[in-house]
Amino acid sequence: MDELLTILISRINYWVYIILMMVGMYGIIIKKNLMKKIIGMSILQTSVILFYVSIGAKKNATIPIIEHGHDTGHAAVQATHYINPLPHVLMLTAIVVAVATLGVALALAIKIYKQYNTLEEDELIEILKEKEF
Amino acid sequence: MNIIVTLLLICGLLFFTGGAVGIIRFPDFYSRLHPAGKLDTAGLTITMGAIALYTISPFSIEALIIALKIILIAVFVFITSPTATHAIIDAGVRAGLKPWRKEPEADE
Amino acid sequence: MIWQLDLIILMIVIVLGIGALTVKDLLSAAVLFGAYSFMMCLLWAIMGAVDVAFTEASVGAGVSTVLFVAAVFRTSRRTKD
Amino acid sequence: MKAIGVILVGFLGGLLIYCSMDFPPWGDPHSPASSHVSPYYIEHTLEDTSVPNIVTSVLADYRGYDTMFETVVIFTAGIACIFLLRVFKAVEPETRLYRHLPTGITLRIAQGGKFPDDSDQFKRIDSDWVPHDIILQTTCRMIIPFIQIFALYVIAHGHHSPGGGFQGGVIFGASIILFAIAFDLRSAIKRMGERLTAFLCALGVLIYAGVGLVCMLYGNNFLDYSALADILGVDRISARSHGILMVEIGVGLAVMAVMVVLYYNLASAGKHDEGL
Repeated sequence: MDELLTILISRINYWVYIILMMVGMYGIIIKKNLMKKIIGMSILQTSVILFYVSIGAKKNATIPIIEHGHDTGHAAVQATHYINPLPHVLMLTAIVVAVATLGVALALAIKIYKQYNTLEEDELIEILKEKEF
Repeated sequence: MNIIVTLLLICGLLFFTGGAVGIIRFPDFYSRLHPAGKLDTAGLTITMGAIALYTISPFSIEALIIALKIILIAVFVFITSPTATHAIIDAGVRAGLKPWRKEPEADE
Repeated sequence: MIWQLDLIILMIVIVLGIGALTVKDLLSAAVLFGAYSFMMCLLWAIMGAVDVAFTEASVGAGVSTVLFVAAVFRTSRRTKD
Repeated sequence: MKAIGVILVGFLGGLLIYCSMDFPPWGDPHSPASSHVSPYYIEHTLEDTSVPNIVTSVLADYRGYDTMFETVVIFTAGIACIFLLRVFKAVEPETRLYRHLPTGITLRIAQGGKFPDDSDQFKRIDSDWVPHDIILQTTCRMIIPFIQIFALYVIAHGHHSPGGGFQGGVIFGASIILFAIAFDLRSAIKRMGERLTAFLCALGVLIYAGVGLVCMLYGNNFLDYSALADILGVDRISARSHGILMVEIGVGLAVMAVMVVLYYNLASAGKHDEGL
């Protein structure tokens, strides 16, 4: 039982990010509505970010802000006492870029709705086929 | 001091529980927002007061500053939460939701 | 890094993500996606990534929900699936 | 189609779960991701840049090149949104709603009628959704200055606490979006116009690249802020800390302006007259 619990604790984050990634991919592939596809894309993005942040986590470590006083100077900083900051940096910029690309995706959706008056993928394909012939 | 803090925390959590039960149990939109607006604000104010009290219990200037920041959170929520509830109810009125009556057909 | 709390929030995140994809109303989907982002922010705060959590709280739960609601307001709430 | 999708998703998920068995356990301090370059950052940030928040120092100093081009990506997204949606020729709506302020009467003027000018007598209101809520507006008037001060604090105090240019810029943009929601889009545009936002987008990126260029003019590498020591009159380590602050201000300006541009264009579908 204890071994099972250790395996569960050490792997659960990776499994959850896989489940979330599959949920997002299901939304992108199968849902017909463009807005739902955009939501699925955002879920996939957050799952990747969750993966990156969880590989940087360390046991018995604190947040990556070094404690220091003005008079004590800085004692030797141990790398194992602080969480790995590198994934945080990469993902911090990724989140803000994600919202910018989300804005562009929503702008495209609004443009499509103005042009064809629908957001459903199958109706859009019908309209485009009729135009072609 | 610890006893007072614990009592305040329990009191605040009681308010939160009441709010949650009220949101589930009340029959319609308007009466559901009533516990959400009032009890959550009261519970949060009391809980934040308890945490501020716990922070300054060994008194020092830094602890006082941290406690003031916690009080600021309470003040901010005290202003914004009723406003948000008001805005939601206003949207409900404009969308044409009818308040719940005991016999809906009787007064038609 | 309290793993019990982590597990509970992970469950809530999965439920909210599936809910945001399956609900029939696009406005509800936008609001559920906002709640999903906020739970994600809590998860990162537990893992110690305070900067990422702060960014997600302001970007994911704040601005992107507003953008979704604005886009739904300019298009339609109707969806077939 | 649906069956193929479910099978594909299930197969890929099973494959990934099988592969996840090879990962190091969660929270292992000696995993490969945290054993090569990140110990250097953690141990040397205080003596190199005197910034205690490691995330800020890595973001703006050690990996400043990366962040600069992320800012350029955000800027490009804002410009792309303008090009996609903005309608420059004025399309008159069929009807407009005006409120006569002394009496509180709402007038509906059909197309072809004479539209009154905005004055203290008549005020134009939205036709889809009419925000005239005095409680909401008073609260927003009270709250918004504090939100903006908090955003500036987040940008300036990012060296010692969580925060920085991205977060502060987004919070500042969100305060302007809150103003546009609580009042209406036209009064927000009157205060922060389209030209100003486009200018600030470009200015933010320009500040970032300009700081790097000034460093290069003084004979150092691009974005090596220790060259600023002569201009600022401090030692080389503090100069790097101040250089990080300048760069963060540029990032904050660009992000704030792009958020506002995205909201203006999405909420009015590019017409900039009636918003959410």
